Amino acid sequence: QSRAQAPQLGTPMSKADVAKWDITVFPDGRGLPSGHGTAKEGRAIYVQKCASCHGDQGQGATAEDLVSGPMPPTAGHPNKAIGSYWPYATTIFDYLRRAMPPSAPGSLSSDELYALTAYLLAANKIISESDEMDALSLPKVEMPNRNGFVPIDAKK
Amino acid sequence: QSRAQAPQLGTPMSKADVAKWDITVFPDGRGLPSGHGTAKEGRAIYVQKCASCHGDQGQGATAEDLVSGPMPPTAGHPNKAIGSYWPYATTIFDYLRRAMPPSAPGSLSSDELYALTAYLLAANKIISESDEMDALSLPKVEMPNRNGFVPIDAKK
Amino acid sequence: AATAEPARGDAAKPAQAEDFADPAWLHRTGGAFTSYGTPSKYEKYVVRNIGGNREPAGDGVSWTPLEDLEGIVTPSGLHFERHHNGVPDIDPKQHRLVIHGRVRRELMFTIENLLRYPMRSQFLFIECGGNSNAGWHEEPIQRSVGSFHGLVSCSEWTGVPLSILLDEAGVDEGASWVIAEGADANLLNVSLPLSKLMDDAIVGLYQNGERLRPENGYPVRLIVPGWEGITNVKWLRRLHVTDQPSMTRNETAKYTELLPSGIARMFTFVMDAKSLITSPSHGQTLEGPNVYQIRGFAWSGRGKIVKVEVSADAGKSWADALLDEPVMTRCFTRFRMPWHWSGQPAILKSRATDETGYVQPERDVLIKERGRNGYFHYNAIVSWAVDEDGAVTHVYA
Amino acid sequence: AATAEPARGDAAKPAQAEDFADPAWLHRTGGAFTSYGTPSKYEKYVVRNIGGNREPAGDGVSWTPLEDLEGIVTPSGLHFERHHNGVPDIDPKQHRLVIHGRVRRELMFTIENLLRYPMRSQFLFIECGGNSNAGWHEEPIQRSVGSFHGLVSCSEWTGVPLSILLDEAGVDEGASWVIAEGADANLLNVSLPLSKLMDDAIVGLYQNGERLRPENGYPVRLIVPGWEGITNVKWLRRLHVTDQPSMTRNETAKYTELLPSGIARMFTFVMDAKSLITSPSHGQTLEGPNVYQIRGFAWSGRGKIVKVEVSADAGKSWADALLDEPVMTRCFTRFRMPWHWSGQPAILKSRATDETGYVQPERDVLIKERGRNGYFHYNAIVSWAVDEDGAVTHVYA
Ligand code: HEC
Ligand code: HEC
Ligand SMILES: [Ca+2]
Ligand SMILES: [Ca+2]
Ligand SMILES: [Ca+2]
Ligand SMILES: [Ca+2]
Ligand SMILES: [Ca+2]
Ligand SMILES: [Ca+2]
Ligand SMILES: [Co+2]
Ligand SMILES: [Co+2]
Repeated sequence: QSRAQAPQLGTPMSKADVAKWDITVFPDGRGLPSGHGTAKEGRAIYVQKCASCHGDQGQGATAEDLVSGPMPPTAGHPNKAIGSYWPYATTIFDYLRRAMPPSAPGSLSSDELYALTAYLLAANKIISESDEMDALSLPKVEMPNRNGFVPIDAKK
Repeated sequence: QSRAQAPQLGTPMSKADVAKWDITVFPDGRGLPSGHGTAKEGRAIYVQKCASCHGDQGQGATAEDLVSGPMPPTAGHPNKAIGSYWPYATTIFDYLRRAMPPSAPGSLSSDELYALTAYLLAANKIISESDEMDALSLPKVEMPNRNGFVPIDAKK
Repeated sequence: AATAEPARGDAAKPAQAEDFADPAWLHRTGGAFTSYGTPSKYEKYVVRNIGGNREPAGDGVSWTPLEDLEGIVTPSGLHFERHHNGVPDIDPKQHRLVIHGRVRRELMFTIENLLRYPMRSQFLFIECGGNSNAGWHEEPIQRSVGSFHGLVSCSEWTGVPLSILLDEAGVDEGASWVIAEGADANLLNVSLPLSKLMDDAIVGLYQNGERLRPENGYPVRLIVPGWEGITNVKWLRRLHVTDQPSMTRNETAKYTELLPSGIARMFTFVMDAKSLITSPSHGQTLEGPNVYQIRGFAWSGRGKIVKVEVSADAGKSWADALLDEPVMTRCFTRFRMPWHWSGQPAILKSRATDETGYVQPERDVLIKERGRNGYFHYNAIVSWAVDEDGAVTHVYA
Repeated sequence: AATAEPARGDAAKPAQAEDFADPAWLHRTGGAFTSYGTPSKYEKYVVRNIGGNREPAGDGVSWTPLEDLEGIVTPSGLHFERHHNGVPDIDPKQHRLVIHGRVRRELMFTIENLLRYPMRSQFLFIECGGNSNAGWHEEPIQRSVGSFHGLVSCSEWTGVPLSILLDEAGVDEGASWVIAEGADANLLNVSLPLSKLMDDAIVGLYQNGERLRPENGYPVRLIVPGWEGITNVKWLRRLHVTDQPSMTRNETAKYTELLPSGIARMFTFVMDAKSLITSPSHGQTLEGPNVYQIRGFAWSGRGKIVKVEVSADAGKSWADALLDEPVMTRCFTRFRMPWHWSGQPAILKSRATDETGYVQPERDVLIKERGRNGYFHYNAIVSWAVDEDGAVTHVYA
């Protein structure tokens, strides 16, 4: 079945059209929006919108823990949370923008998202309380488990 | 998959057990129960229990016709009813016992079934009004279209 | 990505404002988990079409909406129905299957016991012997393909090979027929040659993975691969092993085909090869000249489909369609064919050939052979006319 | 009928009075025709088992009741569910599929348009990457096979080969990955190698003959044959053609398998060969010494199943099971094996081999290789112990 057998019904999109759809964020920061936030700002939002499910310290409650305990991935019962397991900081921003909080996904502004991301990174002791996260700084954050993965069925 | 691989869970039945299940009627009359009836007796039952759907003369109403018109099977619009199409008289008895009337199948006694069968045969001018139908006489009825069939995917 | 540039379809329009709506479902928790799922509410018009002579209720048919379906499996909820007196509400604990007559041991089986027997699964179509009978009409009926030909469906059936149960009963030398009886309010009965039943019949317990649906014979149905629907006795309760047919109403007065000679074909069991184009089909409209995929399916009661040809010029020329895998015996086979519609009137046909070499006949050939009073076993080539506006109708051509 | 006489099963009891009841359903018109059928009320316990971490509602799973099913098709109403934030109630008229990024033409498709494209149908399993994860537990979980391994189901999927749409968009030379996104309240996203998507992915529109069910991606789902469930993105809305993965949460934090070395396997897409005995299985009871048919199914994300072996002595000896036709690539394959149970304790296992030569591993081998913190991709041989009373439980053996 080749393209010549297809009816070619796709509607062409302009760059402006595409921009309304394209929310991909890459590890190198491509796709991150403007805006900024710090852990301090993030804490206030976290307490209000997140703590009820993830615990007041991110230790987990009905939903899972967001702050890694002392155990590295080699421990007997390793803690696969942000600090110990996640390879890229941009993933936090991307995931929160799509999915959190579950009752109102997509409701957080870019500033709020940067702030919450900063809060989770700081809670995991990866950045400091005052580090400001934005489209430039976030991709530069070196995650502890950055090199903890080996690809199996596809090469990067 | 042979029988040796089967768990053999069938419950053996005695002849008396089987008799409670076996209601097959063959064209030669095997399987017909005792009892008897005439067209005259049948007409009364017919009017009461059948005419509403099949017409007061068996000409058909909401349900199909039970009395063949003048047309033989070779006619332009042949009438495939009892007189012109059905090869065996025993089939009438068997079918009525199973299926008619639709609101109470199985409710007719053997006498009623013989009487209704006689009525339908007489209405189709195959037997006379006074011929009594029973396990011996019914299979002897020669149906007009007895030899009107050719077997295709199986031999008799 | 350096291939030649085909012209883009006319229907490719610039993006509209509504294409960028931010749908509500992205922003709130969706629907709950369900114990047993159902189709989308937006598909509620995809239903069996209940029809036929339903006086009284309980005697009639419902058609599978073939035009709305794809692939070869018919969802069980849309499998066609033919009942003679409604769907019995059978308690499986009370149901029994009895095998008696010319056997060494007359046996009774509970459903619980049958479920412990060796089973096998097979994808098979079931087609009513009366399917497509509007094809005999003088004028081409103007109905959707499902409401015209939808008394055929295809499922994966699983159950006990009947030969295992017959072997347990120990069939006598002289036996040659088996009378099968259902537990409906009709005690529907048909006579079947023992050889076929020993060969490949299944005592069906599962349909498309789960236990049979009530309207398809729950708790147990006789499956007779490739043979007309009436022989696939639903609600199976009794198998009488014997030496002759009992000449039941449904093998004499019905399901026989009167020929022009005045003689009627009897014991017409095998459903001959047939095919249908489901898209484009009656009632649909082509939206302008473009490439279309002609889609449909074929089946044969005699074995595998080996070829489906498609014509867009009323049968003057034919080309082989692509057959989707798997191609299985006595099962639907999907065919597909790219077709460039120029915008001119066209007549589409499909023609199936099975592994016995049997070729689906043109309508005039079938009518010449059978006359027009056979009623059952209509399997002629179907023709759809496409007019210059793209409207599709049923024609004789 | 002159074969040797095998001993009759112990369970064959003389007929009882209740065997001759004259059931009411023979004597009154049965139930009505229905537009869309449902299972018998006597089968109402055959349901998806809703479970997993459902705090909040919308994030969890429901398991297919594998022990209640037969054949290879999973009824769509019982196909397993894994949702991250519920089932979106999508109006197909409002839904769009966008292909953009490293392509010559960035394109948007309506569902109506997609339905006009060439399609193909294929029977394929979909298995959640987290299926069977209780297998990693120290102690064997005591649950039905469905509530343990039921995050796998098998359907006939029909849709547009994705390569056709990618060709229309015109993929750039430098492109190597595609990020797929769903229209749920999670905008779920995963990165997939372009080569696989060009090879055999389907933009799925139909499941088991009818349009997709809402919980399985209505109106459109990405079908990635043989790859873990999460890659078969439901409610597909966007395909971003690019040169690298975007390292989404579901390909980093989840659906990766941490090894004892501290390194985690990433981009583990292919579901390795696996098999399950569904009967006898945990929670069932054999009713006395007799012949039983050991039944189950096998599948592999790498191709066809070529062999399923069964052991009744905890793996000391193995015999080849019979495979039901058809045996299809990346699809369930039913296996069957007659087994005479003597009444002594026994341990049953099944072991699948696929066409690449890959053999399903024993649990200790898998754990040696992967450790016990991988969580995903558990495919070890499953062992059921039958005790002298016929009771079946899950064991590690
Ligand atoms: C109503 C409960 C609830 C609330 C409120 C909530 N979450 Fe979550 N969160 C969840 C659940 C459940 C998951 C797992 C979802 C899944 O697996 O699909 C999750 C997952 C996450 C994850 C991914 C964890 C991992 O290891 O993969 C992050 C990060 C997260 N939430 C952050 C937040 C933030 C930040 C907020 C507030 C803006 C928030 N959550 C509010 C329930 C909640
Ligand atoms: C409520 C309507 C109704 C009543 C009352 C009724 N019938 Fe019928 N009858 C039907 C229908 C409908 C059929 C066709 C059933 C089918 O095809 O499965 C039928 C079929 C028949 C047939 C077979 C006709 C053929 O050509 O195949 C006979 C004979 C018959 N009925 C006789 C009777 C007799 C005798 C009675 C009374 C005892 C009776 N019917 C009462 C509706 C009725
Ligand atoms: Ca965690
Ligand atoms: Ca008639
Ligand atoms: Ca319809
Ligand atoms: Ca016939
Ligand atoms: Ca169950
Ligand atoms: Ca993975
Ligand atoms: Co939005
Ligand atoms: Co009775």
